[in-house]
Amino acid sequence: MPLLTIATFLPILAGLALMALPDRSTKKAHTVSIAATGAVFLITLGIWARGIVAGDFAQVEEIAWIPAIGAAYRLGVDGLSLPLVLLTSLLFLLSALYSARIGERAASYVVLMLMLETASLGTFMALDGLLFYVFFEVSLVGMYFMIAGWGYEERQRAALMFFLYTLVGSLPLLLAIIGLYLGSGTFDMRVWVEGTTLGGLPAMLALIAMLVTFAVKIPAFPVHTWLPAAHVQAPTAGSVILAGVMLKFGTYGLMRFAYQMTPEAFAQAGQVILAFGVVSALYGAFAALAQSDLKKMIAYTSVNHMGYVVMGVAIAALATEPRIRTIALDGATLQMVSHGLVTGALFFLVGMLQDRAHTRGIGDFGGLLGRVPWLGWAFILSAFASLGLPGLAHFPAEFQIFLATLNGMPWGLIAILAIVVTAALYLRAIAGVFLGEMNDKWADMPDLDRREKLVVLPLLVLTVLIGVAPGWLIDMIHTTMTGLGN
Amino acid sequence: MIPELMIALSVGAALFGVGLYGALSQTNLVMIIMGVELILAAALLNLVAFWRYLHPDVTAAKMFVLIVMAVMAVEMAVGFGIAIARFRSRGSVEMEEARELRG
Amino acid sequence: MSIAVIILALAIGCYAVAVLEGWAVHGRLSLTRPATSALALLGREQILPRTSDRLFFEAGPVLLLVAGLLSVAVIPLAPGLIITDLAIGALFLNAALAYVLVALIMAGWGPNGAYGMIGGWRFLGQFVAYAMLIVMPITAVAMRAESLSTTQIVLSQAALWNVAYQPIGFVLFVIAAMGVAWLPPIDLPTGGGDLAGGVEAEYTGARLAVLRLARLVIIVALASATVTFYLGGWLGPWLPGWAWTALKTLGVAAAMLMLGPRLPRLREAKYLELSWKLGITLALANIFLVGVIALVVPI
Amino acid sequence: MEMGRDLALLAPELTLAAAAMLMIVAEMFRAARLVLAIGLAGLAAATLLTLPMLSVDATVFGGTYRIDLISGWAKLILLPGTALSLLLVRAEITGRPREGSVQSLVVLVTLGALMLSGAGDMMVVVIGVVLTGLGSFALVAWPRDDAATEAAMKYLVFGAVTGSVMIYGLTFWFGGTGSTLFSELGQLQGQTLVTIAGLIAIIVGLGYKGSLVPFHFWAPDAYQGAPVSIAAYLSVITKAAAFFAFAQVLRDLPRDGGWPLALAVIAAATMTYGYLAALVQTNLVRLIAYSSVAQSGYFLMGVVALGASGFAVPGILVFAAAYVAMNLGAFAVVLLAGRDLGDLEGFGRTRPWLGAAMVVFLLSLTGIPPLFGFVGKFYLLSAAVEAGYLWLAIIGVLNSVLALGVYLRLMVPMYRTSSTEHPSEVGAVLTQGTVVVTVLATLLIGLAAGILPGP
Amino acid sequence: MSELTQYAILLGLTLGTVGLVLSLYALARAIGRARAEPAKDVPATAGTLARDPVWVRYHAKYYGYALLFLAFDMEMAFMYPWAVVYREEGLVALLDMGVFLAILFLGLLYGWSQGALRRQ
Repeated sequence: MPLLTIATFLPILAGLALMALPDRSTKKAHTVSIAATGAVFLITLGIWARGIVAGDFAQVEEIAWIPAIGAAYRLGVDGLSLPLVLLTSLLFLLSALYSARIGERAASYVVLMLMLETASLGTFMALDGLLFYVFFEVSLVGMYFMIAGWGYEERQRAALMFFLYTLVGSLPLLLAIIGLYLGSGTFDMRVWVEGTTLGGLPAMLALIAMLVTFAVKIPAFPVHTWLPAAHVQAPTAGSVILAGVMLKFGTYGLMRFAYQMTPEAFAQAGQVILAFGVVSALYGAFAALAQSDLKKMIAYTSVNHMGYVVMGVAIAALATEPRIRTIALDGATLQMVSHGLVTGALFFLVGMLQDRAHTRGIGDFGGLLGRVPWLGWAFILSAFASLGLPGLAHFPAEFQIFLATLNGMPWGLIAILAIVVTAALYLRAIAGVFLGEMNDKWADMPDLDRREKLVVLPLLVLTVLIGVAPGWLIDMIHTTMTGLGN
Repeated sequence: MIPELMIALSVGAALFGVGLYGALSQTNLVMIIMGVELILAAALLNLVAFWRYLHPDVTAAKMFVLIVMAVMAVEMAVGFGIAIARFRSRGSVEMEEARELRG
Repeated sequence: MSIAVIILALAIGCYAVAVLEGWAVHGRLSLTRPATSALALLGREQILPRTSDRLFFEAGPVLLLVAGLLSVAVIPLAPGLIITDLAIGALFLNAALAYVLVALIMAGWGPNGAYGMIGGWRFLGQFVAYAMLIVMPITAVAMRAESLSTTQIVLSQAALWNVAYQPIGFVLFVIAAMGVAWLPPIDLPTGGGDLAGGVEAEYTGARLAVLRLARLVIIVALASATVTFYLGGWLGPWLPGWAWTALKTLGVAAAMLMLGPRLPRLREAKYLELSWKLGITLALANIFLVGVIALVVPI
Repeated sequence: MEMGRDLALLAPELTLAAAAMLMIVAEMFRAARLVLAIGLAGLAAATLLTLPMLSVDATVFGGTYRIDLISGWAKLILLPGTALSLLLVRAEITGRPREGSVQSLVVLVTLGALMLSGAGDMMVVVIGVVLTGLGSFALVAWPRDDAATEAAMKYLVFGAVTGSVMIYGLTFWFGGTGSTLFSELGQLQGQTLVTIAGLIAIIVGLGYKGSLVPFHFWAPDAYQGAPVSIAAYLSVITKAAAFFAFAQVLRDLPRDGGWPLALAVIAAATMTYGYLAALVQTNLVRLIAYSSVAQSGYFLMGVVALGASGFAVPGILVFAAAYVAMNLGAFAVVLLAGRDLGDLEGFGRTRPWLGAAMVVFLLSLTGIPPLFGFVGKFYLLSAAVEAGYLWLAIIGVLNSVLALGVYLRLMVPMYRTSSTEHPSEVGAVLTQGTVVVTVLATLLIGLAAGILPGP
Repeated sequence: MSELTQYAILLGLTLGTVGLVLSLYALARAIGRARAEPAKDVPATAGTLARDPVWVRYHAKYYGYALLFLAFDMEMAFMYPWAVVYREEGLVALLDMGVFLAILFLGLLYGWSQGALRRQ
């Protein structure tokens, strides 16, 4: 059974079916949404169960699309994409659950969400350059309408900024794809990832184009400025998807495209990329420290965490020892998954807080822990995970990255400073919101209800699980990264 | 180069220049069309000269001449048709007065 | 040599036509009248109207005369007796006649007089009416002759004159020819009754003489063209070729001149309507018929 | 027999010509519905007749007219495009005087467009330019009011001047090669001045048709003054035909004349200027007019790459198909919404389906995958890159951002809440039908791009 | 006689005509000149001089015909070459031109039906 195809297109088909329904009530829309995302989640579990193979893509599905130019519909997974696929389907399921309270134009909202899920899964599973680009851009459009339609106060501006930034960012990728295509005569990414398609100047030009695209998407300093605006204005589920899934497009692209397709050029530019990674990590941390808006603060920590991923990939390109390269890549990939889980949880929690209080300012709260213990403890656990506490999801990932950095490019270790800063800012946030004196305004704030617990708990469980016993995930990642590192 | 050809081409170029200047500098639709006709006359002269002095056995040239003549006539017919429509609507065919459409 | 002969013949022809016209108009056959009135015109005072367009005023009559002469230049009087036997004679005739319009408009515009102006513009309308009926019948004639040379056209009628071969074309051509020469009943530009002479109104003295001479030349040219295209040119028994041409031409001219005054004058609008709605339909039918006949009967 | 073969190859054109004649006959009896029916039937028949001929590569009438990939696909693109335009015309001007004449003229102009796209000879190009031009002038002037006659007048003056300049320049190519056939243009090798003279002529003449900067001034005026449906028609059919003609003419020309560079500069200027000008428009029709000027710049990227990239010709064809679908669709929506930018206020909320369709058209015009417009732009960008014009491709890509700015000016107000009424108008069914067809084409052909010609 | 000579003759004829006219004028002048009188040169408009030039707009009521004529006259240019080779080409020529003329005639009928052949 073509599980990959089914997983990819089930959401959009469900969306179309919903549009075709004569009765598009809110309730029905959310039922469709939850059913579809749930089914997709189960299917991705099935894909996981089928397993992957070392050194190649598994479960490849291929159909002719534009034979004249060698473009085809090709899907497949490996140790890099499968964890991200699982993360995506999980986060979309949880978002669907969380969004079930949205009443405003629910049908359109659901359709957009489902379209986004298709685009996201397609982006991770595409093995055809053109197809990848198609999914990549569709996700952009979907997110634009999501922010513009259901966001907060300044949503129009934020949406436009997001769209312009990422479109400008993504167009160079198109040129790079054209270059790769003209160099190889096919759009098959399996050919491209062998890394021999382009060489010399064309490879460097293609790399620069790809780096521009993915740096915007990741986002890395200094092209991150769209991110805080988009996150703050996006609806909660949109933030979760944006941070949890769509930022991974950038890091996934960095590894899949930049690192794999133009390896030599990447190695040449490795120091620069590493520097960008380090700066991003530090900058994100310091910028987050300066925020008083919870959502913005979390958005900036994303810059910080993604900076680690960039560092990991850069170290892998610079290191000479295969062992170290593998460690770096393992760490970078794991970091993506961890970030998706942890930041997803944080955004959900902030969203829930905002639903109750209609404000996001740290200073507006205080002493909430006693009033809403579920929400508080969940937030504290996620925050600790986010700052890299051992035993929680980010620790194994960041540990591997720093280990590789120490062995490869020791100067990069200054990024560890960022962990300290992150710790400080989270402690400050926790203290400001949940500890200290209670603000009477929130005296009757309700704690998490059953649906909200259902949304948050899986993420917390996974966070702990990965922190304590990451083996099951690292093994999967490692299967592929061993090949990449050599 | 054949001197006669050069003379013919020079006259053609002069006609073209006059026609183009007329078409670009006049503001009356009818005068502009006259400029256009001069340009086409230059084209005719060129064609005939090339045919006569360089390619005397190419019959396509004669056909081309006929077609250019037809173009002249038909263009003029449609041009005046539009001029009449304009005149009926506005009472003038001055390009300078055509300033309604702008964005 | 042939030039001189033909110019002479033309001069005689013009005089004869003048006599005929006098007869047709005044009902009296006088052989000296044209000569005397020409002399009188030359002797009369010449008035130059107040005009800023002297060039048009002066050029009108001359151009008219040139147009007439150039059209005569391609008409054969007898085998070999022709000024220029152009390969595209029939087309050239057509082109030369087009200048009649230009000349009359110039003559009407030049003097800055209302009657002349209206006469000129009216002739433009008349031109629009007759022009196609000159061109289309000639095409049919050329189809039979497989040539545009007037000599060839005459030779092609050896077996049967075109007047019998394509009678529709003949009738159309004659009517159109009367339009070209603004003969009654289609004499709009000078329209006796209502325009005080029309384009002729401001011309006096020698200029009027030239204008009238030019018109005579045009009448002769059209009559001889009719003869060439439809009445077998110089072909005919017993008499020498030139005599046949001359006789036939005079005959046609006489017929045209006599016919006109007996018909009610045609308004330009009516003429236009008739020639486009009826005339062109017939002319196209004529071309088609000639086409079919030429394929079926190889004469 | 030679003649029989030629006529058989010309079957689509002849069918269309016959249909046009019949339409005129029907118009004489003022039977507007019959005119439309004949037109649609003729277009359908001609399209069907084209299908078996797509793989033919031949010339007829002594090489003057080409039956090849370009002209074959041109028919497949232009004929259905014309059919949709006829529906729009019908929807907009039902019952007004001389409706049938407009319909017949539309078909005749398309005939001219087909001649342009199959031209193998200077004379055919001249006839094509004149046939499309004159018909278009009359179409623009049809309403006979001040705006329309002004538009027609400007359109005519530009057309007449550029057309005659083109003819004058082409005579030099005849002088240089001794033939009016484009297939002989290879003989121009070395005759730089002659080559340049003809090239300028072609760029002026066809550039006007394709509304390239700096020959674009007529386009916004003409589109604004004409009925919306006519503007829609002109903006797609004659423009696409101009670029097909470019392809036919320039593909035999030696590439060493420096013309690719000149055209590349024009292309860059055209797309940038078009979008910049569109950014400040308030009249919807003018805005789309300027945006379609910009789209011409993309077309030209394919022309620049002619002879240097296998993507050039397919690129022009595919983009033309996409452009016809999306621009016609956008104009159809304008026909329903209104001519002013303010008329779009809240349109997407009161008419959700049409709003969604408009969004699809605009995103496709921007070049967002997987829509049809993206496929076309992808081909064209590939062509430019392969031909060594990376800088042009980069400018093209950067202009997509400007494009987005332009099209967001339409999209954003559509989803604002407003009190603007959007009454359904007369003939709305036909217009909506057109929207449905074009939106399906824009969505689906992008996905099923395998049926399109490749390099 | 070469073509060039033929046209030279025609040019000569033209010049000769002009010469003839000029000599006629000279003759008239020789016969006698009239004394100039004031206001004799007024154009024949009921004896008064129009205040403005009479070159005003003249309503060409036949312009519908004129536009049709422009097209028709030009199409005839295509017919002359055809007419000359008509008998050589035979039936094909008849068909060719039959279609051509049919379309031309259709144009006339169309113009007619749309009121172009009406006094405007």
